[in-house]
Order: sequence, then structure tokens, then C-alpha cells
Amino acid sequence: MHQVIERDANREMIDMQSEPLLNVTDLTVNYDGVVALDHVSLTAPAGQLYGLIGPNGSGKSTFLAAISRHGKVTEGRLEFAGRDYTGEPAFVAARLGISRSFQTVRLQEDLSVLENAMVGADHHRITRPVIFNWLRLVRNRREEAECRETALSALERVGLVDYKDQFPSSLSYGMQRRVEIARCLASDPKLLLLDEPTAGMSPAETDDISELLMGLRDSGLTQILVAHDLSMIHAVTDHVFALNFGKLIAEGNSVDVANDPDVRKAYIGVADEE
Amino acid sequence: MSIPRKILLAGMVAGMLSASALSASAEDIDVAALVEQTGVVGYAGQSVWKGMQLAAEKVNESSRLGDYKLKIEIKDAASNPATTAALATQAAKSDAVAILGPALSSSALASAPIAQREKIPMIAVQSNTEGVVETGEYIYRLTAPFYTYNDLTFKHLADEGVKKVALSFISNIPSVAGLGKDFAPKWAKEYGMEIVASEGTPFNTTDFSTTIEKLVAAKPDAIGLYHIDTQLTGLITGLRRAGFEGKLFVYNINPSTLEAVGDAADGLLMSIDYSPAMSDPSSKEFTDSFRKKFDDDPTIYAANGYDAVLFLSAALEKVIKAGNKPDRENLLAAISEVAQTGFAGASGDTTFDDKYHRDARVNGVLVRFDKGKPNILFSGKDR
Amino acid sequence: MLNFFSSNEILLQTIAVFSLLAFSVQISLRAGAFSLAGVGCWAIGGYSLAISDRHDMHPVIGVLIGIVVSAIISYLLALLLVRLRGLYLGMATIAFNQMVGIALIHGGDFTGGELGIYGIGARISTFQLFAVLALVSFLLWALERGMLGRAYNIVRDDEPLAASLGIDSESMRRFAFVLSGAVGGLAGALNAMMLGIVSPTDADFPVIVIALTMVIVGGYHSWLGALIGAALIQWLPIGLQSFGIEGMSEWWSVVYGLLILFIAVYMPRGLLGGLQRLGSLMARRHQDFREA
Amino acid sequence: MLYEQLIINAAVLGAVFTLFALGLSLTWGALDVLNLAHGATFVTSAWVATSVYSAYELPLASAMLVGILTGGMIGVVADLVAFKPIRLLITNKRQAELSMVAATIGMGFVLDRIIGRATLDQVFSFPARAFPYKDFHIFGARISNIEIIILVLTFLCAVLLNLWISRSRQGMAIRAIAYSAKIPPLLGIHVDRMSAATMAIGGMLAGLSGTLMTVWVSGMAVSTGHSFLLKGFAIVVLGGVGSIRGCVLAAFILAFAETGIVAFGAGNLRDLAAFSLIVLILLFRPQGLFGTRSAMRA
Repeated sequence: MHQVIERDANREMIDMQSEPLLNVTDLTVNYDGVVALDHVSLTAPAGQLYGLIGPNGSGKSTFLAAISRHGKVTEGRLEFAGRDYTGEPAFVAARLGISRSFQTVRLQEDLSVLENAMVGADHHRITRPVIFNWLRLVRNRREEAECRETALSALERVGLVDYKDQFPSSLSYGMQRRVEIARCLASDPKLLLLDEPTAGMSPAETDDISELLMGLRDSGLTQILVAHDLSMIHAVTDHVFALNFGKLIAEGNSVDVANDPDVRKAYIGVADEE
Repeated sequence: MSIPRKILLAGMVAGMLSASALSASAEDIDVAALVEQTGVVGYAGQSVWKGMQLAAEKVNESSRLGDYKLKIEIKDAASNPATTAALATQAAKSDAVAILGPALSSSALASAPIAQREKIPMIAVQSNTEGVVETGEYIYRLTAPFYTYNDLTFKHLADEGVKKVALSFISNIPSVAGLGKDFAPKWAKEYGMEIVASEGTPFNTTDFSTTIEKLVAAKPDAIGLYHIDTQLTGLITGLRRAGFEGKLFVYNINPSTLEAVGDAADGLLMSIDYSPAMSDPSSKEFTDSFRKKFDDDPTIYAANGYDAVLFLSAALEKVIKAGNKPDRENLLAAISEVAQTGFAGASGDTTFDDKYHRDARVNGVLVRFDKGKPNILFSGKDR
Repeated sequence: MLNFFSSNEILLQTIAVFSLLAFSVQISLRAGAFSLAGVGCWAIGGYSLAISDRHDMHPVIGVLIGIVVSAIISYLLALLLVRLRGLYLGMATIAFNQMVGIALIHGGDFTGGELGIYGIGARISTFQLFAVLALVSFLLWALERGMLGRAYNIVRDDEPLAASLGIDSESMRRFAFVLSGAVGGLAGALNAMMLGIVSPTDADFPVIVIALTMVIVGGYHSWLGALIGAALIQWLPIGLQSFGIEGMSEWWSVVYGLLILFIAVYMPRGLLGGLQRLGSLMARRHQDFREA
Repeated sequence: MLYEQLIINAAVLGAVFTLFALGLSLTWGALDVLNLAHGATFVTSAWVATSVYSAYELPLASAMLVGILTGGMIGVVADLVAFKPIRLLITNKRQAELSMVAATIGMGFVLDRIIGRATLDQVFSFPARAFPYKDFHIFGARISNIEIIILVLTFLCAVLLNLWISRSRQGMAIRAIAYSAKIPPLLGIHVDRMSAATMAIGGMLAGLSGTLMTVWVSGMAVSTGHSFLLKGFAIVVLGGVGSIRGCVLAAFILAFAETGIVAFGAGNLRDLAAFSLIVLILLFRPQGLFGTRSAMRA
């Protein structure tokens, strides 16, 4: 089903010519004068785990918001699986297969862990107009069972099956993040955007999440991970993009990017002697 | 809860229940009063109920009903048609022989069909609108509609040589809007007067400074203010302060409003069905006994409530004197008889309309206020 | 028992009709659209029934006209007010209601002017009324469970999250807005048949206050809450006065106000929430009892 | 008709609307309390003032002061009885806001009935001799001394409230509460004391406008409170919830619109003018004239 890609030094050799999953051309975002993103262009073929790094205010979150269509796009073109979705609203981008989490945990307090995951599984049915979903009771019962199955398997993948009847408020921060990821998985996304998922987590929890993301990548899920924790970036990502002041200043595998002079300058603030 | 206290509590509850049963002795005639104590016409309903209580007391003290006692149970109709209809249904299914009230037009229109369907006589008060007595032979109304006596004002204005009249009225209360839009212009034409300004405003308006400007700018000899009391204070004081010297007339003003307005109300004219200054014996009796019981001047609403009970008692007296049982059928027959002959109440001699014989008519009086005191200029009798 | 039913028939009908009005407000509140246009549609539905009754149309046609007209007007209103949120949407819909009231007063003979229309011939039986209530309750129950229930929860609480899950919040809110208008129109038409009159003040601010009170006191998060709230708020003015307690006709509304205050403060999710908590408490105690 | 007179009429009406709406906007903006008992507080304060005036032969000014303090006291009691427990018991922000609305509806019923029973819903007022009405003439138009007092007091209240909120420490605390109830305790600001102070000020503003209104139109009744409440709600939303400047501007816009339609159009459509204006402005300014939903701005 999915070709398991061995993770080793020659990963860079992957053929870049195949149809890129995500193609961003000259993406520019400015909020009445303040340029948050400045003509960023990049392509992201499917099947890899991409890292997006840069100091605070470099435009990482704006970029994520722009490609998930939650945020404004002033100029530029966004293509997903060959389709231009630049002007589309956020829910259309989601329906294309772009799923995202947010910097803060966003779970439904009055729904159980399973129900929170089921919301993701509702993904393909929610596209039908409300009236169709409302009156088809027999079909709804069948689809509700399917939805439950999808959610359960997603919870399994994140290892939270035995917490399924608990409520989010009774779970640890790390586990709440995993529920969010399960919700995203339940919607069978093509691209998963993760906005600093491990911020404020203990090293042990960070490692668990890292393991989880690599597992998902191995099963073929393309991901873009925004993070500050460079050690995690090194451990997990196949390809890294580095932003500074809204510009794409470097890309490549995480080690080369880390050593890139512009990146070091952006992080440390002073160019080291040649 | 230890055993003894439980028994004590049960005993108390049983006691309370039996006590209320005893008081309803066999000789009582139950009447349901659905009168607004709250809501948009609470100001009228609370006075109506005081008038009804006074009348019931006087009837029970006199032995007009033999050894029967009139027992009126008040329920707040809350100025709400749905509540009134629900209370009317309850009253119709109870052993009440008649329904008194309501006062709000829309509530009367909602509850009259129920009383008619359930065959229980209903005597509404106020409810100045078409469609109430037309519902059927069980429905009576004990407040003469405004248009049946408000022409007295125009007759007086004509006698005083008034030529130009301005009108300000409530645009969204049916009976008052009818006065301002239809009847007043008709009477003005009849008495050779010209309507120089006509201003309608909603009943919740409290600021009239601009309306006053328009009225005064039309340079009328007299201004008609068909408004509720909370608006009259601003209008009357405002017009006087704007330098208007001419005559002012209203369809009703209550004692508390007169007091608030002070001498700005001097010379204020009003045609009304009842005034404390009336000298008819039945009116005087009402005024004096009301003042004695409530230590206050009666309002027109109290007079309506009093007359409704008096009218009902006159019919009950007929039934009892004829030796019949005071039930709804006999009562209805007696009521229509009393309606043929009429009766003397707070508003003086009260008769009924020629068409249905169920809508009260009174002579009405023209009143002028000086130093806050009403005095009668002339009565509708000598129209 | 029969006497209880017949003497309280109108009260029961009032509870059914006002439950539908409460549903209309609950539907939009639950979808996160703080709209009170349902009260304006209540008046529109009532007048549609009254006018069609005057033209000797069958009551069912009158009710359908009321529903359709209300739904269309709600749809146009939803498009017009799409950018408004929370209390600003609430105020815009209250302004709409006031304009409906003013239009009804100035509709000349067509709407009966200040008095409105009385003597409506069409009648509806208590059984039919409760059948309609049961049908609408079922429809709302279906809307509150399963996928749509979850989706509306998110549309109400967290629009960005809804978008990230592929939910078109705007179209779902618009659907709730139109459904709210339609149910409001239905309620108004049934109220016109029950009372036999309609008047311009049917769209006035006090009706809005009553509708809001019913939904909040009952529990706005579910249709059952709106039903319970309507039953209590409509029963109180009659019930409080029927215990034969001296002076209750004058002071019942103080008790009414204090009760609303108590429920608002000490029952965070309304009467329904209180009952649910009571239910779960008892279930737990029953469980403890069995385990002990 | 004299245009100058119309402008004065509109200005005075705008001031009366402002005074009533300021209290509503303050409590709503800072505490998310949509106070539907504001109209009842307005009436109760006026009733207490008139009763105290005739019962104890107090001079008018001190009777009015008693009325204003009554309004403040009602605000504080409302905070203790309802808003403080709600803040403790209810965590969900939307549910808390709705519960507070229902609580004020309940309080409104209680106050309306107590005053309604005491006055039989009839008009009550200071005796006619209580206030020496006197008219002044400028540009040929007429303005009375009470109208000048109303204009001056409204201006003062708006400016003082504006200053108090933007400059003073308590004011900053209130804005912090407005932003989110979680922040103030961190900064050592006593939320309960702040919210009681805010409700007290809101109540006093209702008391001031109630007593002044009673003198201006020589009378007051429970029904006046209801008609002001809807107009006040419209003004606060129009101006942008919590914005003092927006509240004043919206009040005067509405006053001039109503005065205009009464003067040149038909009086019975004055409410139509007010409400269609509201919808129009909200279409172009979905947050009201100056409103920002999250933080309260001076």
C-alpha cells in the first residue's frame, strides 16, 4: 500500500520532478503596510515531513495561516495537488485535504475524546448541504457507525483508545495534543500542518509526539511542522525551510540548513567570522 | 426527619386545605375578575379592581342579594391576550357565574369568543375597540366608547368661538388613534372648525419637544392631547412653557397626573363618562364611598369597575327576587333585561346601545379643571 | 382529570405555541447566531394566517404561507446581516422586529392598522397543536445529535476550528437562521389560530424578552431546554395565581422575577442542565448504592 | 419652525438618551452585563427621590442625590446577588453572559412590580412647585434651565467617565476585566470590588437620568423605563459596546434623526427612522461606530 521509505543519508535523492503536493509561488502577505511574507516560493512533494523554522516574527504562523487559507494572501499563487486554491475560503482548503492544528489546543470541552475525534471523521459527510444530512435518519445511523470506526482507528494510531470516553479537561497537555492529531487523522488528510505542537511539553512528551509524526510520515502522510526545537527538527524532518523577516532564506536537509550562514545570523543575530 | 415532626407537618397541611374549603359557603355567588394588575394597562386595571371591590362590599352590606354573598376572585390578566384567554377558560370551567374584565382591547378580543363558546356572561371594561360586543349575546362592555361622548368638547369649543384646532394623539393604540384620526376631524367639521395640525406618535414616546413646536407653529386656538398620562405631563407643561395660551383638551387625565402638572392644567377641558365633581346621586354616592374607603380621588377606571359590579348585581338581584337559582342562564336573561332599562351607576344614568344592547352608553360630562379641581360645565343630558 | 384538561386547555395550547417560539430562538442561539428575528417571523406568521383566513383560505394553507414567507424573509435577512456577530446581530434583528411591527401598524386595511385582525375563524385542536410540537421537536432532536449536532457545537464555539475541519460555518448558520424564521412563522400562525387575534405588538420588545427568558431559563443548549423553559414561563403567571394564596394576583410577578433570577444564577445550564445534573447525581448514588 | 429650536430639542434629547445609555454601556462593556434591569433602576431611583422629597421635605437637590445613590445601591445589590455568583459558578463565557441577561430580566420584574404596586403604575413626580422652571432665549429659540442642567451634567458625566476609565487605576482595572476576567486577579486587582464599583456607577448614572427625566417632563412611571430600555440598548450597540465616545455619538445621531423625522416627516414613523438607521449603520460598521468586541476603549 505505502512504500516504506528508508530514512537514511540519501533521502535527498528522491525524484523532485513528480507532481508536487503543495506548490507556493511568490506568496506575499502584508497587513496594511507591515510585510509579513515577502514573495515566498517553495514546492513540497508528497510523502515527506517538512520542517518550517525561523526566529519569532519571521512569518512562520502567517505562512501556515496563508496556505491553510485561514489567513490573508495579498499576492502569489497556491496550488494543492495541481489545483489553484489561492482565493478559496479556509473550509474549502480543508476539504481539499489540508488539515491543521493551532498553537493553542482547541478541543470541544463538552464532547468526549471519541466524539472529538469523530468530528474529524465527519469530514467527508459535512460537505453535503445541511438539509441532506438532517433528514436522512437511516443513512445517518449507518454513517455514524462508520464515523465511530474511523475515529477509533485514529485514536489507536495516536495510542489513546482506552481514553476514548474521557473528557479533554481530564487529560494531560500532551494527550490533548494527541487527540487533536487523531482528529486531524480521522479526516484522512493529504497534508497535515502542525503549528508548534510540542510548545510547552516535557522532553518525554516531545519524544512521544516525534515518534508519532515519524510513524505517520512512514505511512505516507505529508506534514509541515513549525517548531523552535531544532533538536526535534533534526530528528524528525526530511526537508526544512527557513524563514526570516518573511523571506525564505534557506531550504534543504536539516543539518545543511542549520549550518547556513544566513540561518545562523537570523537565529544568533550576528554573522560568525568566516 | 424524625417521625413526630412528619406527622405534625402532615397535620398542618391538612388543616390549611380544610380551612379554605369552609370559607366557600353554599350561599356564595362566585364571580371571576380577570383584570390587569401588571403590564401595559396595569395603570387602569389596578384602579378598576379597587372600584370592583368597593361595589362588591356595598352590595354585600345591603341585602339586595338576600342571603347570597357576592364573592369576586381577582386574577391578574397581565395585559397579555394568551394569559387572559387561559384564565377565561379556567373561569368558564369553574363554578363562576360571570367573568368581569379584561380592560386591554386585544385581551378582550381573545377572551370574548371563549366566554361566548362556553356560555358564561362576560362584562368587559375599557377595551375601547370594535369587535368585543359583536362576538355574541354573552359579551357586554361597561365602558362607553370614547366616541360616544367626546364630541361634547367640540360643542363647547364651538360655543367658545374656537376656529382652529390642532391634534396630537397616540398612533398605535386603536381607540385613541380612532379619536385622533377619524372622530375629532369629523366633529371639528360639524362644528365649523378647521384642523390645522395633526401629530400621531407611538404610545412609548416620552419626548414631545419637537411635536410641541409643530403644534404651536400652527397657531391653533385649541390643542387636543389624546395621550396616556405618562405623556400628558410632558405635553401640557411643555405647551404652556412654549407660550401656548389657548385651550387644551384631553380624553382622560388621572388625579396623580393633575397633581404632577400643577397649575399648567388650569382651564384643561375633558369630556368624560365620570368625574368626582358629578352631582348625580349615584355618582356622588360612588365618589364619597370611594374617598372614604381609599382616602383618594377615584379615577375613571375605578368608576368603570364599580359600574360593572353594580350592573351584574342588579341582574343577580332580579334573578334572586324572582326566586330562581343564580346560574349562568338565568343571569344572562336578567342581564339583558337590566340592559333594556339601564341603571344608575358611578357614570350616572347608564343605558345601552340600540344595535346590540350590550355596549354601555352614558351621558358624559364636560369638565374644566381649575386649580387642579374638576368642575362640570355641562352634561351630555342637555346636549 | 378531564376537568383539569378542559379547564387548562388554552394554557396547554399556549405552552405548545410558546415552545415553538422558544425553539425558533433556541435554534439560532445554539448555532452561535444571536438572532431574535424569530419573534418578527412570529408576527409575520400570525398575520399570514389571519389574512389568508380572511380570504377564506384553508388554515393549513395559511400556516404554510406563514412558514414560507418567514423563511424567505429570514434568508434575505441572513444574507444582509452575514457580517454581524453576537449582540450586534441581536440588535439588528431586534431592529428588524420593530420595523415589522411598524409596517403592520401602517399596513392599512390589509393588516388591520393599529388594532390588527380579530375574529380569525380558523381553529386548531390541542391534539393537532401537540402533534405539530412533537414533529418539530423530533426535527430539532435530529438536528442536535450525531454529525450535525457536533458540527453546530463547533460553529457556535470556535469558527476557525470549524473551518479547519471543512465545515462551512456561514451556510450552516444561514440554515439555522432560516429554520429559526420558519419555526417562528409556524408558531405565530398557530398562536393566531389559538387566540383568534393578531396585533402589531406581537413583534414588540416584551415578546423578545419573554422568548429570551424561556430559552435561557430552560437551557439554550438543547431543544428540550427551550420546551421546559416555555412550559415554566407560560405556566407561572397562571399557576402562581391558582393556589388561592391571598394577594398573589398583585405579587405573583415578584415571585416570577425571583424564580428567573434564582434559575439564572444557580442553574448555569438552565433547568435542563439542572435536571441532567440531578439525573447523573441520582444515577451515581444508585450506582454507589449497588456497589456498597 | 425655528431650526435653532429643533437643534436645541435634538441636543437635549441626545443628552437624555446619553445619560441613560452611558450606564448601560459601562456595565456591558466592562462586565459583559447586558442589564435589562437598567430601566427599572432608572424608575426606582426617580420614585425614591420623589417619595423622599415629599415625605421628608428635603430640598430638591438632596432628594435627587438620594435617588442617584439608590440607583448605585441597586447596582451593587445586583452585583452581589447575581453577577458575583455567576462569575463563580459559570466558566463558559457565553453561558455566563446569557445567565446575566436572564438574571437582570428577573430583577427587572421584581423592581417593576414593587414600584408598580406602590404607584399603581400611575404617574408620580415632584410637586409642581419643586423646581422653578425658567426659560432662556438664545437665537430666538427657547431652552429651559432644566434642559441646560441636563446638557451640562451629561457633558460632565461623559468626560469624567471617559477620564476615569482611560486614566485612573480603577479604570485600567475595569478595562482589564473587560479584556478577560482571568487577567485582573493576576495583577492583584480585586475583580469583585471592581465589578461592584462598576455596577454602582452604572446604577448611579441610571439614577441621575431617572431623576432628571422626572423633572424635565414633570412626571415618570414604570412604563417610561421600558421605552427607554429599548432605545438605550440600540444606542449602546450602535455606538459600539463599551465605547463611551461611541455611546455619546450614537445617542445624538438617534436624537437628531428622531427630531428630524418628527419635524419634517410623520411623528408616528419616528421609531422607524431610529431602527432603520441602526440596521444601516450596523451593516457598514459590524462592530458599531467605535466598538471593538474584545477590549474596552475610552
